[in-house]
Amino acid sequence: MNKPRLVLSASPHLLGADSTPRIMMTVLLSLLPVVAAAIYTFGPSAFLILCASTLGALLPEKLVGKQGSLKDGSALITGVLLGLTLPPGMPLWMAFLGGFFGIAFGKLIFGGLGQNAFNPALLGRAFLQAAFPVAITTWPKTGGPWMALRGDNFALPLMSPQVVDGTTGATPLGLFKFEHVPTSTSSLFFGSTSGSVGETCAWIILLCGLLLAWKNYLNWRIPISIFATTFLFTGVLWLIDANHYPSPWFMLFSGGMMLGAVYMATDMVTSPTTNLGCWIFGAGIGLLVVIIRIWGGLPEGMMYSILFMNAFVPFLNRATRPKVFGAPSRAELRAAKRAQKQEDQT
Amino acid sequence: MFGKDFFKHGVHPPEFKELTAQEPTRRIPFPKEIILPLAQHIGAPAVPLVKVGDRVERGDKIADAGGFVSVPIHASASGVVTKIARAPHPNGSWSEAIHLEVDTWSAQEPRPRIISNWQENLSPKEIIDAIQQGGLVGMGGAAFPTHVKLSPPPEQKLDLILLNGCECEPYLTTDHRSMVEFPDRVHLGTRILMKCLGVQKAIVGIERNKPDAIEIMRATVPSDLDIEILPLEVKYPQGAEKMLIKAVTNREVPTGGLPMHIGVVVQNVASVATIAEIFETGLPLIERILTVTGRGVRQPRNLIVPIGTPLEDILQACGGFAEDAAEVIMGGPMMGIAQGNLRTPILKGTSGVVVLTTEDVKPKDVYPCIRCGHCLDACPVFLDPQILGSLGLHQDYETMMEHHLSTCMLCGCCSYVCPSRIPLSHIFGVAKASLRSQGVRV
Amino acid sequence: MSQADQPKSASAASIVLTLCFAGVLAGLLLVVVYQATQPRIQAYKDKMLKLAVEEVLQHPASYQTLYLVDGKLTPDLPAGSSAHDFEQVFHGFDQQGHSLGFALVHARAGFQDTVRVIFGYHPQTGDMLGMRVLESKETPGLGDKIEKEAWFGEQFSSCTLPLIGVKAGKGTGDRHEVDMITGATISSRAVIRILNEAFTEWNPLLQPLAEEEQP
Amino acid sequence: MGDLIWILLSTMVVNNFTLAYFLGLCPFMGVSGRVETAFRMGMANIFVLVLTSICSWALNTYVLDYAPYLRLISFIVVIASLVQIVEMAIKKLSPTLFQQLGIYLPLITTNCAILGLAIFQTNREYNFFQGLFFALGAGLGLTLALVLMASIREDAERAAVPAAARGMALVLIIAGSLSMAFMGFAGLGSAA
Amino acid sequence: MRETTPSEDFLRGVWKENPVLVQMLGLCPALAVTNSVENSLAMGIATFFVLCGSSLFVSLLKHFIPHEVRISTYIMIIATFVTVADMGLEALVPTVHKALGAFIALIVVNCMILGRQEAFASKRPVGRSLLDAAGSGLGFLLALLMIGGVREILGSGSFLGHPLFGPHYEPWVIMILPPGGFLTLGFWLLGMNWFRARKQQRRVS
Repeated sequence: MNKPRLVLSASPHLLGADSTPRIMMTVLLSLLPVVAAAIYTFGPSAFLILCASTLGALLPEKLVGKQGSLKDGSALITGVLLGLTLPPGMPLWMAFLGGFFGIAFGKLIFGGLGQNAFNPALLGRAFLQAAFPVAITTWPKTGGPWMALRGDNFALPLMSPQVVDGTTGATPLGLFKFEHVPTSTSSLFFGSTSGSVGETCAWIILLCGLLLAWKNYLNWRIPISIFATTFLFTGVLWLIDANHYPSPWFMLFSGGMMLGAVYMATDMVTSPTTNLGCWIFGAGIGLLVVIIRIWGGLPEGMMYSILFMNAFVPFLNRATRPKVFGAPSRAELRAAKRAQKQEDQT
Repeated sequence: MFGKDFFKHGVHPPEFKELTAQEPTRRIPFPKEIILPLAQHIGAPAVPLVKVGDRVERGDKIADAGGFVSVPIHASASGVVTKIARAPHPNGSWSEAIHLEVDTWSAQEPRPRIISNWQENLSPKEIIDAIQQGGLVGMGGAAFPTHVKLSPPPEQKLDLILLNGCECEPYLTTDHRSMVEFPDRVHLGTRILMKCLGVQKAIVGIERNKPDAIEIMRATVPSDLDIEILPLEVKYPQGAEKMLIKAVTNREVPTGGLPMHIGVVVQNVASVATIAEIFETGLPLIERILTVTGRGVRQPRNLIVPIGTPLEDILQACGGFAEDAAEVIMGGPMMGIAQGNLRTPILKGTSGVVVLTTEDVKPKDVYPCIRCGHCLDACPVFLDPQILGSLGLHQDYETMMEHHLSTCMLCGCCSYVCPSRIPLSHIFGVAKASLRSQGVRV
Repeated sequence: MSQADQPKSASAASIVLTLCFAGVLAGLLLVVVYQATQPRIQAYKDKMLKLAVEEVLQHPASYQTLYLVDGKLTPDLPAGSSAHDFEQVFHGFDQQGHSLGFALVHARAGFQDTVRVIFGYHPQTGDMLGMRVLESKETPGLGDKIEKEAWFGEQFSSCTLPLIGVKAGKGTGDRHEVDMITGATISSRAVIRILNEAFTEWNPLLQPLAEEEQP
Repeated sequence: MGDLIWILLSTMVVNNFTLAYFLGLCPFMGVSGRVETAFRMGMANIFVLVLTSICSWALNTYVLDYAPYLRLISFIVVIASLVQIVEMAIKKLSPTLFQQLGIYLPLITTNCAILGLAIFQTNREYNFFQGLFFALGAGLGLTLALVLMASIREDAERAAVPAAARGMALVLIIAGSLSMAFMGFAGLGSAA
Repeated sequence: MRETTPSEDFLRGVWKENPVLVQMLGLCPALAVTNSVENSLAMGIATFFVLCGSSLFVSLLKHFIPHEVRISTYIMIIATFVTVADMGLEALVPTVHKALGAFIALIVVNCMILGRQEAFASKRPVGRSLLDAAGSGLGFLLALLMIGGVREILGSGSFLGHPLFGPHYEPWVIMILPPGGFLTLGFWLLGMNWFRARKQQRRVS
């Protein structure tokens, strides 16, 4: 009998088909329609911003990341996601800086993929929000020729953008918060409003999210609990005073809610590992978004809510670990303790 | 009292059972040499009763139980003891074994040892002794001496015999064939168990992917016995004792406890069939049904092989290796152990031989953990393999114990689902071995 | 530290004595420094307040400090109390002794922390004379423009209370409108709200005093 | 009441003592290795902060009006003796609580959050209840920051942190990120 | 304890055992007031003054202070000097005093100062104690300037109030906000660790 060279590997000898690069690539592919919609809406500016933030994210990964860590595609996703959250008219150097900061200080400092505590794309954006509060809230007007730039993309590095008055618009959330002008849900849903590069077209993001959830590449509990909490909380407020508070549909489809709930909050590394944890995590984000949007100083709170809840993830993971099979339940433990105490007393 | 037909979590790997599910069992020619390791079961190894040069007949006891948690070993063929020396053991080590040179022209007729009229003549105690003397161990893979499971402490009340016909490991069809071909033996074995334990109720749990087995078993249930055939969800590791109990009765075996502590005795269907054989034919456990399968073997088959047959002869009987065969596994692909030596013998607890191809074993890149949580969703005992894995990589075994490492049964679900291909169950195995060497019970 | 280094245990009396001595010494030193610095500090504080009051009342010839005592504004403090126990209003007069208006200090939560504002206005017309942010911790480069950008403060001198905020350049020329700072809407609104709140709170008290001539 | 709640929330998240005012950094850096310890430290801090608030309010109202230059000395003396008394009282009343909190109490004396509270409370001329809510908010904020930091650090301990970032550098950058995350609450209560 | 030379006493605190960058002491003022070079300078000098003053007094009085109450006495001495510094700053440079706010008073709980008293001034002669205090104070000032420098240059585009990059510079506002403090110090530590590791590697190879 012929005897082949035998392999000796550890069990299990059968592995599932999913792999980390495959997950990353699928997420990236699912982002393509979102990117396409962004370019359709905002023209070349959107494309430039996405390129700049992606380059910014790839550079530190290439310089100091582990050998071959570019291959897993995670830095690429961070870059694209960051680009999608920025206003299209922002100077490119800022987008680049955001990507660089997000990866260098949000991810590599923790040891690279899988180790970071905060979503690197959002951390990059939070950095930009804190560093350049004006540039990141300067939104272009909708409409106009497709080829035109939507702002001063080509401002020199470290220099301020030259904003021409009259070309700036306002996001639906900003309009609501500061001028109390609501935007119709249909224009939010189909993306004809002003806003960040990739956040205006709700239905495309939702579809891509459904695809990812079906592939089990995102934990559907997170977006569902975010949506449910936001909807219920706003709904209650809206029923109390419909003139003062926005409608729950408006809340759900405006701003970065869709992009954040589908792509940011579900980042595997920075969301809880337990399902119960995911429910709480999502509910926390939903609550915070409503609180910040309605009572806070900023019109949009998605980014901060997710970052804030990111910080709770290690804690949630610990607190929501399921009861191990065969171990006594909490109630049983309590009963045992009580019995012990009684025994001690007698 | 009864739960659902499934437990929570677990995985569903591709089954590959179609390769052998319809293959009837067949005998193979006796090999030239039979190797019988003294430690074929959990517990103390057996003590040899023969010396080099002794002639033994098929079915003779050649080694006696080394204690209560131990069973004798019987010659699985007539022949001459050539040596008692170290031989490759399926667990990867070398261990003491009795080597038999098989008589070429022997009829291999066993000496009759029929236990007549056991129903009237034997007390439960005597039945259990007979089972021990028959060398019986769990044949599903764990090889736990059967009589130990049947000897609960006197104050423990048992109310259910649970027959494990799940066979959740992919590829394997051993139990499947036992049930299809020998349903009466399974029922007879159940009858014996019920008598000796004084339990009135038995349930046979069978995964739904074996409809023929379910049907045949149902059709053959003796009218005077309360045996229920329960179809179960197809899910790995449905056949793990604790999972099966949870699925059928919704009871949880407490950490560190045994099924008997919650009133249940679980037996593999093949073991039960062998119990019947002991009392029916008088033959001890000297042969077993074995699935030889995988795309790396030319003719996947279900065989009846003498215990101690080397792998080589078994593969020979199945047409040998295919062109691209690459890995030989004893047991199922999820928990089985890869073999490097083809002289390794089949043991009482070996439920199958799976030969994988180069394609199946292609090395895969390992990536950092991305905390996707899939392992938590897969772990049937609700551990946090993600934390355990990272602790294991830092060799922080003590903290691993705090995270219930001892509950882990190395089923491999976490490794199976891990998209980063982190060998989690291997890490846990190493941790357990290291802790055990320090005398920690895990 | 080795045992030999350890000073031998001191008696309770010496401990108390040392502490008392140190306390007295410290107290003495502090009193001296306090006496030396206090006049300058107080003078600076008064000067800053005076400057602010004069600015928001558009340089009155003189002004008078009124204290809110038991719901009434009086220029005299009750005996045995100090000035900072009461809320204060500054009443400005021109050279002829005619009332110009009142200056008020009011504070409220801003974007980061409390924003404290002083402003002057005429209680009958509601016309404002001036506004200045005394204290704020708003975002540098954005919210702090309410304090740092001159035009923001200056525009108030041509406004009439109560105010409404409008986007810069979108106003209709109404005297109730205030241009907000682009990107710092919250901080701008905080200022506007402070002024409106102070207006509703104080106007009933100030209205009757508006005709008063300089005593 | 709204005023009090604003003080509480503002001190807890908007102007978090640790992440925005840099007060109590010593325990934040030193005692944030384990969640359990961090939590207990936070609890001990809340307790002492509330007591300090009451004491400094009393001092300000009844004593220091006449000698403002003694403010700092009297605060620090009062805090030190307060901690001492609390320690003794707990030891006497509840030995188990003492076991849990005992070692953290002396550490609190040199914690600038306590003195900071007293000084801020004085500068802002808070009355008794405002001071109480201020202390409560400060303590809760401190505990929140501590526990979050500790849980993130526990995870980071097993991460492959690059050698140059190990230790305080990483802790500071996590703190910076946390501080950024807390910035989202700015303006809370100012818009409505 | 090994005998040290006077220059060692002085230099140790400046760099090798820098209170902020190495010993991580006095972080509260090092981060809270370093949003501009001017504030850093003022805080550094105030701390320097308090440290030298209290070291001088502690060293002078060390034989009269009973061991049991030494900490309370030190704190009292420190608090006195801080109050003096506080009032002095308010009288002389009121704008700086306003910018530093409560953090001047908080010098009292700067563990660095108490640490120097306990570790050095209470055991050594007056001159040495002063040298040690001056070294540590200088090190503290240096660290504050390093942090304040980065924060002002990036955060306002200026140094000591002088614009560096022209009128079109876009300031990184975050640097003068609280996160900027944490990030800047973290960045300095990161750089120093990296540099040290590289130096060590060179020495090995």
